[in-house]
Amino acid sequence: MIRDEDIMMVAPPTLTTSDKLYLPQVIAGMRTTLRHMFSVAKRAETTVQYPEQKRKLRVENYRGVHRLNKDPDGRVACVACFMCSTACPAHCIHIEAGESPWPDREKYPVKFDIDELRCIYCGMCEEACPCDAIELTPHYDLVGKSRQEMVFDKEKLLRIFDETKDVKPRKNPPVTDYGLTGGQDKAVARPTAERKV
Amino acid sequence: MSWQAIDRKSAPADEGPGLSDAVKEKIRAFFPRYETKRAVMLPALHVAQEAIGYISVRAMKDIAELLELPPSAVMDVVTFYTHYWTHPRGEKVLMVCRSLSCQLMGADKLQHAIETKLGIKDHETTPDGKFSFMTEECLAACDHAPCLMVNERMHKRVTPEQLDKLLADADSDKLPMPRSDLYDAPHGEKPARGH
Amino acid sequence: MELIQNLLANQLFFSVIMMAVGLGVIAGVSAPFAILFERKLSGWIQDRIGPNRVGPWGVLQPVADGVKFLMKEDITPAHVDKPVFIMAPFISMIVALIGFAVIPWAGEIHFPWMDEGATVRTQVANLNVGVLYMLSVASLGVYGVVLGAWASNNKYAFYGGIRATAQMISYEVPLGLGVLVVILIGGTLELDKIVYAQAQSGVWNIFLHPVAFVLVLTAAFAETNRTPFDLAEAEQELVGGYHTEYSAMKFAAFFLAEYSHMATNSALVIVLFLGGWAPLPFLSFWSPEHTWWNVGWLAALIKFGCFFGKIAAFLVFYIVIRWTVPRFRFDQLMRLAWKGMVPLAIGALVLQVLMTALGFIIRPERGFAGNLPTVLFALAGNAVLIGLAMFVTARSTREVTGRQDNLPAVGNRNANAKLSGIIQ
Amino acid sequence: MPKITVDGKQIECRDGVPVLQAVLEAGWDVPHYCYHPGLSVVASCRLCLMEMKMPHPQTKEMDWAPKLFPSCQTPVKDGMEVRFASEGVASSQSHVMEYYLVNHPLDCPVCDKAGECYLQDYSEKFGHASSRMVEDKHKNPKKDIGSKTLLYSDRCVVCSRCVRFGDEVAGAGELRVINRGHRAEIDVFPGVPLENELQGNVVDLCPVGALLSKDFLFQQRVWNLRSTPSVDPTTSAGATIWIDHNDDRIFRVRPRFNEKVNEWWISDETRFGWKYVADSKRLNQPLQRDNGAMKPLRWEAAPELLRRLLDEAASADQGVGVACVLSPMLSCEEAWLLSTFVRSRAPQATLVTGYVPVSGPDKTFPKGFKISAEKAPNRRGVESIIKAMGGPNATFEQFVKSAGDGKFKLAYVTGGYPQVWLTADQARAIGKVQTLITHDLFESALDEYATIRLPGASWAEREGSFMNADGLIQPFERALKPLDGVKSDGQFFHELVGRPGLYRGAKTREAMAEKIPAFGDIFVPRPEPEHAH
Repeated sequence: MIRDEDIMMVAPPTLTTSDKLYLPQVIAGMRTTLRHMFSVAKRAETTVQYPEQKRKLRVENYRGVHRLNKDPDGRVACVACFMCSTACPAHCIHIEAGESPWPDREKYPVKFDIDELRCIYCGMCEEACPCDAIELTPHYDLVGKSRQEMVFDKEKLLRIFDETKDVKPRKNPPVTDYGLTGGQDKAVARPTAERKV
Repeated sequence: MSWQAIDRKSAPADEGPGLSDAVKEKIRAFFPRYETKRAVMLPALHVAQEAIGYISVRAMKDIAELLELPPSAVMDVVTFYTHYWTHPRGEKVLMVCRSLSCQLMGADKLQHAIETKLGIKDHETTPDGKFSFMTEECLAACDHAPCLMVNERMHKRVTPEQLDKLLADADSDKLPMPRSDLYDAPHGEKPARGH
Repeated sequence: MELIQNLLANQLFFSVIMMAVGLGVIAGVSAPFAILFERKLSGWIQDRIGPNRVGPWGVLQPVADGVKFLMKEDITPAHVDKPVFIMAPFISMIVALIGFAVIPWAGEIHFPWMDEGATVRTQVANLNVGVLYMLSVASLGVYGVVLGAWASNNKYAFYGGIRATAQMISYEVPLGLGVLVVILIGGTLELDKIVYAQAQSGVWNIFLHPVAFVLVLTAAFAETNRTPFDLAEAEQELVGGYHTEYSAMKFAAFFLAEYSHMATNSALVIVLFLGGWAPLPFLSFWSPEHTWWNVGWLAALIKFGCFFGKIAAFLVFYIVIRWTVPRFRFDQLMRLAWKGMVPLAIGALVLQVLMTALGFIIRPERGFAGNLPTVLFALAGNAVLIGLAMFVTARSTREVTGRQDNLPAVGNRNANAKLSGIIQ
Repeated sequence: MPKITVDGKQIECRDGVPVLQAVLEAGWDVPHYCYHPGLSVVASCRLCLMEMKMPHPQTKEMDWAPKLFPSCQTPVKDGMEVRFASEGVASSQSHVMEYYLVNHPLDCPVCDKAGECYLQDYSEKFGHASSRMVEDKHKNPKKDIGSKTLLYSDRCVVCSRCVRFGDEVAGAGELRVINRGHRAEIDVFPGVPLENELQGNVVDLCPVGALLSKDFLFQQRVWNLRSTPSVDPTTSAGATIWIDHNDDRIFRVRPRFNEKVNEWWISDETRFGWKYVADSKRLNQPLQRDNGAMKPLRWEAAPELLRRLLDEAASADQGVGVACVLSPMLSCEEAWLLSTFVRSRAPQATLVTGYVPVSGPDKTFPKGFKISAEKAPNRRGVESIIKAMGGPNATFEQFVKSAGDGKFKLAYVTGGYPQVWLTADQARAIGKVQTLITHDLFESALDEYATIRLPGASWAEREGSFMNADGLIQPFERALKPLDGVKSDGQFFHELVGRPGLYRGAKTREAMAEKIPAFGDIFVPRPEPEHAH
């Protein structure tokens, strides 16, 4: 619901006679266009000859192929809560949950497939994940010969974590206590002090 | 399920002692006094606790059978009242009041002294089976705080220093009247009230 | 050798050669390379490099594109009107190409081996109603678009077709009026004569009627469906517009037709206003007494080169405009045609009628200096026209762009009150 | 009909209901955990508190009483004035919510209840945004309390709904609250697990994620599920249910409130009785006998073939030698379409009520919930259609006997049972029919005699209505797409009859009601109030 006070009316610009006549403005526009057309030096800077050259990325926020993070024990950090697949606007994440084989957790993904061809790399899954298990890596040159090949399964996504963890370490320290232990085992990993704030 | 939920489906390996026929008879004797059998629950539990020292799983089942209730209904009552013990207690149960007056007068120090001396915590029993310890909501003797009860006998204004003597005293739980007088007798005659 | 010479002296044969040159050069080479050129230029304009993977500097890109278009799956959707669907792109293509039939590439040429005074025309057909022919062929262009759109049986395509129709009909009016001005100057419908008149006097029609020139140029843009007039294929709202359902070579035909159309229309504007093959204005390049400019291969080549150079420059202009001016909204498009261009074109026509009536007539044999009073009078007239236009525009309260006050109210009452305050 | 004033608005309410129920029905959103219209009132959750006007002790003027009253325990009285929209109520609600969340774990991401959890919803609507609890949370253990249910006592808010349900509705009372105060938790007696025939209901009853179904555990997040109203296909009681499904798979079945039949509950038989829908052994290809071997038959060719076979069989004797077995698993509409088809080609065809499986006696629970012994949903519907159609009819036993005597030339036998329904002897007797058309879900003993074998669709893939044992006609909708290769029965019969367009239950019912007026009277339970749970 948009409230009255949130609506800002922007006045249409008042046009001068030359604006109304179009042509002077068209000519002014052409000046800009032509300036760019003849500025040879600039051009070389802005275009990167991919794949021979690769652009430097800001690793922290680049949204490339996904990875599934591992906790310090090397287990998949995902708890199969389906938040990512719910948040996903492209419906490209397919999860099947199951009972985990580990005593400190109850749910884990038996299957975790991402259709990288359907994905729009919006990063919503990363935002939605309550345990920072899914992250987008700076890895962007992604090719495959078939559609099937581009559906990344859990093993592949975990492998991507192994490959990329040096470039982009896990954003937050792993938190394994989501109240999942049910109080039977007091010795569970706690969120670090910084995170608690 | 490797993340393990407590298994409540199977009966525990040791269900503890059951009620003897004599005890059951004693419970049945209460039936005519109440409109429903369910109402016999509290006396029945007291009888059972008196007979076997605590209320075992087996005993709860027996009582449930007698009162024609699901056993869980008996467990409900047993766990609600702190004076029913679901595991064996020692010969003497030390109860320290944890209500405000006693706490202000040093019941916490008393509790700490008992716990360190006997090496047990709330609702636990010493290995030799002599003492159990529990905290109690109110012993109804605030004017004599801090209070300590040993079985059914009340000790008033107990200090941690007196504790050694108290523990050594074999008669510390001795009542000034017969124990049976404390409860309503089955057949309606008025019992003599203590204290 | 003699046979060839005889053949070259034969107008019919020469027409066939010109046809081959026209088709081959325009459709086969210049249109694909215009596409490459456009992509290159747009790259430069946007600080990119443009196609550079196929061949040196990407020059083989059109070849690769062509191969791709030929090899691609040619999908004819099930719900289309098949014969019309298949015909439409080629109608588009053919219509764009037949306009070249009357373009006088290099005027008349006399070869040394020919009889004295005999010439061949570097033109497929010299129609005495050449201008009319050009106009009618140009207006046929809409058929390809509309038929394709209709046959696609797709609402987006259909919208595209409807828009194209309305647009073409609207812009043909100022185009026709502008052309009429030129016809009145020379009193002829023959393109060849219009060019010769300009070449002889050195007074290109643009100097007489800059306003008419701009109008015809704008209308030519609209006729070719190029930005800012490409509403028929507006991606934002119409997916692909009239060619939404087209793929492979059929789509390529539409694509090539657009570029051929650009070339045809530039040729028309050049003939009408920019002196055709005449290399420079203000100078006389030809007179009936001195026909040296019509003699021999070299003259023919230079003239042809001039004409072609002008077309190339026009193409660049088209491309630069495309990356400069954003697309009109449909109501703006219509308003521009009916409320802006048509009155101005009528003004230009009235001006020319006045000039003719008052005797300010171009006499090519007098050269530029001799016609100076006419030119000055015409320019003064145009200045008056522009002044009038500015006067009227400045006084108009209606916003040409921006929000329309007759649109349904949005938001809340408060906001609308604020808005109406702004408009009044 | 008492009239009460709520938040300054007068509403009319049913007699004898608590204020809470009345305002819920009038559309108010009042938070509540322990109150459930089907259970006794304990007023223990303290969330539904309201302000009420009472006579002032001194001035005797009606004024807002200073304390709050539980609306679930206050019966409506004519002229009563209460309010929920007040600061006092709002602050009480938010503080009670804060109490509830003191020890509640924040494991919503792995909790199956998330999405339909009232702790979540109320916390969002009535609670605080953040917790002031800095101490460690008290954690009760997870308990495995029965073959079908798990108890996460750390998530429990001790509303005691499940306990009351066990006592009052199921009558078994396995669940109890043990301990007291902040240590209170739900438990079963060790060795006496939650094993009664209505146990699945405690999962629906639980307002939070404490009681969870093992069958549904971790299967889906609830917001991915779509619910389709349907009717119980396993018994003749006609319990109304929701089918929760996603991607053409059923994930669970929940009760749908029905004041006339099952109220808020369903039996476990109904709840878990849908499993056969996803059975991999289901038939999925029409077959036709060709020189002794079964060959695939195209669905498109089947109607023409059936018409021809029926015409051949009925050409000489008006179809005396034709029988059509209408299974009680068919919906009324389907049975009507099929019998109409058969009778249109063979006017003297015998209509047979299909086999009705019965197991044990009817079972009645303390508050009147019934589990019916008849394990087919539409026996009465089929019978009344056969009665309305008139002409020759027979019971299934009679049909088997006369088929064994060689009376029939052609028989159309519909099945659709989840279990084995024919003995080998019965099959042999029916097998004497020269042209046998079977329409069933699974392979059966009839297959070796069948001339044409058509795969049927399960009830979740069809639509129509069932008439329950009490004669109530209740419509159900299609939840799933039929299995690949299977055509919904109704659609096929629709094509057989030659009706145009697609089969729709409601449309067919209209046409049917013109012929058999009794079927115009369908029963749709009133919807539960929007904010009730």
